[in-house]
Amino acid sequence: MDLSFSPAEETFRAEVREWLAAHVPNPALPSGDTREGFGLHLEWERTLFDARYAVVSWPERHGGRDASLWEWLIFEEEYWLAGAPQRVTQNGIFLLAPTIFEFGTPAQQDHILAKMASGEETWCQGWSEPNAGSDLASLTSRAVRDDAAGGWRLRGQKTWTTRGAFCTHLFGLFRTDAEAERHRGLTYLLVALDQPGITVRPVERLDGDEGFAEVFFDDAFVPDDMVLGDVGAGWSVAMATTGSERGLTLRSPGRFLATARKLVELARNTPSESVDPALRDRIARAWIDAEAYRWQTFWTVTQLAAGRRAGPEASMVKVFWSELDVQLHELALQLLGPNAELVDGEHAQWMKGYEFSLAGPIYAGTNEIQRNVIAERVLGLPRK
Amino acid sequence: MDLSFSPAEETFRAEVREWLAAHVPNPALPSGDTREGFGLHLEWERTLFDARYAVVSWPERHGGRDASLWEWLIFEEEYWLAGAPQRVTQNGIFLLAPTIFEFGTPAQQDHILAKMASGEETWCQGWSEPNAGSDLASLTSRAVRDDAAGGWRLRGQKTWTTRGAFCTHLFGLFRTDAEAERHRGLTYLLVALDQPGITVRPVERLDGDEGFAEVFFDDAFVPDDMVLGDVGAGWSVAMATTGSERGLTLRSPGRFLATARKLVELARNTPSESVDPALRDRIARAWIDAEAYRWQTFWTVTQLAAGRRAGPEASMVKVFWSELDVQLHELALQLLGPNAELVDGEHAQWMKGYEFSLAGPIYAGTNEIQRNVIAERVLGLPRK
Amino acid sequence: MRFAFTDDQLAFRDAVRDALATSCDRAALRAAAESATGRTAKAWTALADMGVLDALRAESEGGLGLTEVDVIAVLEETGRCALAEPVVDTLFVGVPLGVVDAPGSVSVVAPESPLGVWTDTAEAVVTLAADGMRVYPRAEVALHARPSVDPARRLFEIAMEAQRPPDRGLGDVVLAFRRMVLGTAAQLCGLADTMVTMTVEYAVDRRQFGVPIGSFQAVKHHLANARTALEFARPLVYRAAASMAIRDREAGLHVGMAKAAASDAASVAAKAALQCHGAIGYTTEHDLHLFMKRAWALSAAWGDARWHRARIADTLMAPTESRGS
Amino acid sequence: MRFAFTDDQLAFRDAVRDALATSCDRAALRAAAESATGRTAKAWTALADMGVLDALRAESEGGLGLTEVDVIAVLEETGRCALAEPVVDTLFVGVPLGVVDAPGSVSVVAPESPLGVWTDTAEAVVTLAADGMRVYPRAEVALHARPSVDPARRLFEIAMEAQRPPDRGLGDVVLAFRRMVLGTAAQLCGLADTMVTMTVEYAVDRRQFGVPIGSFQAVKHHLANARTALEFARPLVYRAAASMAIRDREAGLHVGMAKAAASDAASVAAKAALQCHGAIGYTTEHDLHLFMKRAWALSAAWGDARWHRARIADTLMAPTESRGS
Repeated sequence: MDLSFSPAEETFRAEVREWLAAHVPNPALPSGDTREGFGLHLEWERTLFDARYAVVSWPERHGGRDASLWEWLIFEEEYWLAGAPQRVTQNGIFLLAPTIFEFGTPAQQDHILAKMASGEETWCQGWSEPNAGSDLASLTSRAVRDDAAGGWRLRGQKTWTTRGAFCTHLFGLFRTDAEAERHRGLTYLLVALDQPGITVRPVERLDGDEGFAEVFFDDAFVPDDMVLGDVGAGWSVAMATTGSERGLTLRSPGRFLATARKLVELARNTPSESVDPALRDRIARAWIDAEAYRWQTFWTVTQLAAGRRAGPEASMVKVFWSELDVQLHELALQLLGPNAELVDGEHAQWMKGYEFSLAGPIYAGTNEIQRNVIAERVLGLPRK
Repeated sequence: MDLSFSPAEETFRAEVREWLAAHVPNPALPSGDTREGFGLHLEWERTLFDARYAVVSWPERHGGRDASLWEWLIFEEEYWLAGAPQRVTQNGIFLLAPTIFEFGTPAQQDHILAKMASGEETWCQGWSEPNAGSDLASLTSRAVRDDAAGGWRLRGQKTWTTRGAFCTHLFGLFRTDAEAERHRGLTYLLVALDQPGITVRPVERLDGDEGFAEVFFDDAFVPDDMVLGDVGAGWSVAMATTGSERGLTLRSPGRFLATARKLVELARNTPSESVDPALRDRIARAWIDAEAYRWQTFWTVTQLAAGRRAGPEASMVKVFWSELDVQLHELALQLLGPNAELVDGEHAQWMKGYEFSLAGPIYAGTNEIQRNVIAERVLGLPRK
Repeated sequence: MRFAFTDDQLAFRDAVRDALATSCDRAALRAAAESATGRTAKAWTALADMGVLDALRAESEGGLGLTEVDVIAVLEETGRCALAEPVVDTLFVGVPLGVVDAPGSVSVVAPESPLGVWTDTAEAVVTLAADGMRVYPRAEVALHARPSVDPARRLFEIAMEAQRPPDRGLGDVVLAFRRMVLGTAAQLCGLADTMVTMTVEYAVDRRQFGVPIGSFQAVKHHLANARTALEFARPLVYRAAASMAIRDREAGLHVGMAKAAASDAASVAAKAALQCHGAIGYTTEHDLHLFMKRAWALSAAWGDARWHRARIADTLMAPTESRGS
Repeated sequence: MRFAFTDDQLAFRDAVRDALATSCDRAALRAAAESATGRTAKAWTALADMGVLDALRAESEGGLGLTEVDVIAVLEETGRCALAEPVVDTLFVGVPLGVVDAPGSVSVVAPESPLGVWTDTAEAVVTLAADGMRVYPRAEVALHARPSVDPARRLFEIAMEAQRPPDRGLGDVVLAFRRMVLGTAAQLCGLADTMVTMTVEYAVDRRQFGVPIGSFQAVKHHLANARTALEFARPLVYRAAASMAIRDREAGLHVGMAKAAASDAASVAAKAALQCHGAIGYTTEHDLHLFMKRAWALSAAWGDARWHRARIADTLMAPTESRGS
């Protein structure tokens, strides 16, 4: 057991820290889930890309630095500790890209990845439909063959597409075999949103940002070279993505370590007479949990580095970080007491963060579904 | 709204308090769930009965004093506050008697109730079977018709019969129609345990007391006049009992008010430096919950006094008191810290009480089942 | 002992419920959030016309001469529909203390917080401090608007000219504080009830995996827990109201217990409601957020659950005779 | 960074697991509870023969010269089978500090508590106090037996003749205390693992309403929560062991985090296990209680979760630089 990072890794950490200190926007950017803020965040993404910090773990030819998982974790720790902006490109980078690396043709990789990393093209996720949420396999959006045009015509609707109102592309599952049911007959398609036959309607989140969108398809076109993986194999192709969505890539420990530190700072700067002693216990517990997530991740990454594949344990990770995130923000609001409801001023980040955190137990498979997965696939309890 | 008790009720409270102060055994009796302790508790029950405090809410002719539900609640508050002994007769008095009052013949009422109240006959509950726990309707113990003898012959096994090793009688459900399934073909029988064809095997509880028993039936006999309600109507007859088991009669607020007060006393007598501040919050919360149970009961009793019938809300009551009881004892153990594990000395009551409390969320319908009932019958969510 | 409302009290509650059903429906709430005042004027007028705001004013002074317990169910109704009005401030403090006449409103400012609610449209500001109560005509205080997560709640930081002696004694401060806590607790019960009810409706209608999501045990248990928390919070609120009405010597303790339990019940209900609704509940297009955000604000206002429990713990563990029942 | 056990460490763990599987099975545990000493002599001999007790003794002195991290998985195994032996006291304190030679045992007494465990069969008693460590030959202390809820744990109040100067300094007190906390945390992880595993087996076999009870979502979620708590407690325990091995300056903080998380995980597992077993788990005829009662005792021993969190909170909120990671 060696819990120290190598000199090279420590050097990398120092470089990242120094670069972030020099470049992180101050004052912080407005929310990236508004049209204006999204634009400013794309500029930041471009800055990251030019410094080759946008996708450190990717191959150099796609804009990365072939960084190890360890270096990626170090980057994430430093990134969030520095208070750097949210990543508006994350759903492409963390959810789509792993699938493209695994299933994409060389041509697809060349055309898509670098533009994704630079923010030139931005990707939103097209999984859920009005009647297919937790029950994703019941989706009904169809892709009809158009041999003449050499591709597929889309009909139907996707919903809860994060930042769908601002993105240039959508990745998602569509039913290419109308006869097939549930998990069969689905295909993973990559869809340009800037074309006729597509209508995007922004949907306002709890916090008032237009962070969601509904996307309507009316004969929108997807050429054959934008099919990811085999036609009809969409479900198994997509599972790779949902796996990484649940696992550490989407929400690395660095985020929560940074939030936990901010929470402790808030408590230390709150007049001690108004820090209820009962809160100290809860804050210590949340801080311990953030550390636990960090070390559980180090344990997992050591396994992955040794060649093992991530398993259903990812469901435990998703339940843990999503409920920890809610807890961290709830405690901050309790420290703020009657002022917690204010959405301006220095502490407004906490209510905004709380509203954001409340989505965690819902998306990427509700925590109720995740607990079923833990019980059935980790513990071996019977499905029925 | 009038939250004061009447002068007559206050007088009754004063009488009860005075009588208990003069008669409650000191030092406390050993556990009534051991053979020796059971005998000592029967003496106490006799003392209660002679003073007509054994069953205050019953008619005078059966040994009660026709006390109102209010007076019964007052009696319970004073009883537990005085640290009086557990009621080893409670399963008869609180679970069987209500059913006998509702379904019993005058003859059955005359023969059974007074002896039950005096402790001359002690009753244990015969619901569960090895393969019929939460799923009570799947019970298989059979009663076969014996016309010659004018009654029924029992075959099968009951389990988890509280104090079954010490009681003289058992009440329970038996399958009188072998063809019928689930809730049908069951009959509510009253069984004398001191007869051939019955074997009782004590089972040791967590705390080491022989508080449970398995009862084996091998052609034991039940005469027709010991059938409660109609043959084949056992399920609906029994539901009246399980209703009261879940509701307030089995665990009145007085118990938890007394435990909450003891918990607060323990905290006040613990050197403040070893009362973790975080514990004060939890203790206050548990104390508030005990008060909440008291006032929720007063609300319900006012409704009952106005002639309304208890409904599925009883399931909320059972979940609430059973989890409050665990909480109260857990907090006491946390106050005791490393000494909590001691089962002798002045604080041993807390570990004993904790072990006892852990049965609460399990018996009388597990709290998982109760929550289903709340969701389906109180809130109207679909069963399937 | 009779722990139930009288027919009159129930009739009063039902009348107000009916009036608010039309004057403070969800469209009115959304309009209030968009409006300049954040208030639901029609509902306020309705309450004034029904005499609700004068309920605690002495009959000799043209009021109804009622007590806290007579209106506690009415205040629960104002929570059920998330009424966006300073009804607790005005009904419980402003009018009975003769600070304003209905339909005028007041804004009562807690000792712990510099914030008042709907202060800009109030006739007077009432501040509660350790040395007494002060009453300022609206025109004499400077207001600095602060946005709340609840778009209907209009918050203001209040600045007034140099300290002047209090207008009323500590007795009125204690009375006003306890009434604000009690009224807020009642509104939290109403909010919790609405959130549970609308979530049950959704869970019955919404189907996934071929069945209503309300048939899943996890959804059932979320909602059963919320309903149970409410079941045991409500009696504490009604009891505290009765204690206030008879000036029970432990009314302060009872009010604190009520607020602690009601704040927790509303928080449990909000969490269960959002989790069971899923993404749809996470949008402002769905009505849940109107009630959830109010619940967030009110469970923190006038002392959150932990704040009240800390004081209750002090009382319980004080080296005097324990308050066992 | 390599956060995993070496092949040697895993081989050592597996060897001990195999040895305990036979020498400390459930029959042996029940026998220990009935016996005069409360100990599982065969298992103790096996551990001594394998050199486990000498693991931390310097090689120069005939030990294995290992560190905390080399044996942490071994100690987890002693929890998994609820080994009824003073293995943490002896392996972590008695032998490495040269107080006893295996198979002799010691009983280490915490500052907070007057109680030692299996003290009557120990060769020596080690007390930890604010002014230093004292070592008493068993014969020089008077023992007063106190029964534990865990029938195998033999507790004793210890009285010794008038205070005498400490035998060792505070450095050894701190080292011994942290090792006792760490070893106890490891055992709690093993206990939690066993309780989850045996409950899963029961939930697969036990049928009600025509299906295995493990197919009910409520049962699934109880067990998923317990398994998840363990998943995130274990790395903190291993990490704390590694910090102790390299004498990390924050090892004390890491050990406290480990014990807090492990105590909670074991408590969650015990609750879930009993609730999912139902009445059968409530009897001493079923094996669950052997592990559950040990979990109760050990989560309270050497500082319960809240005790450690209070000290961690002091560290975090001290007006020095925060320990953010």
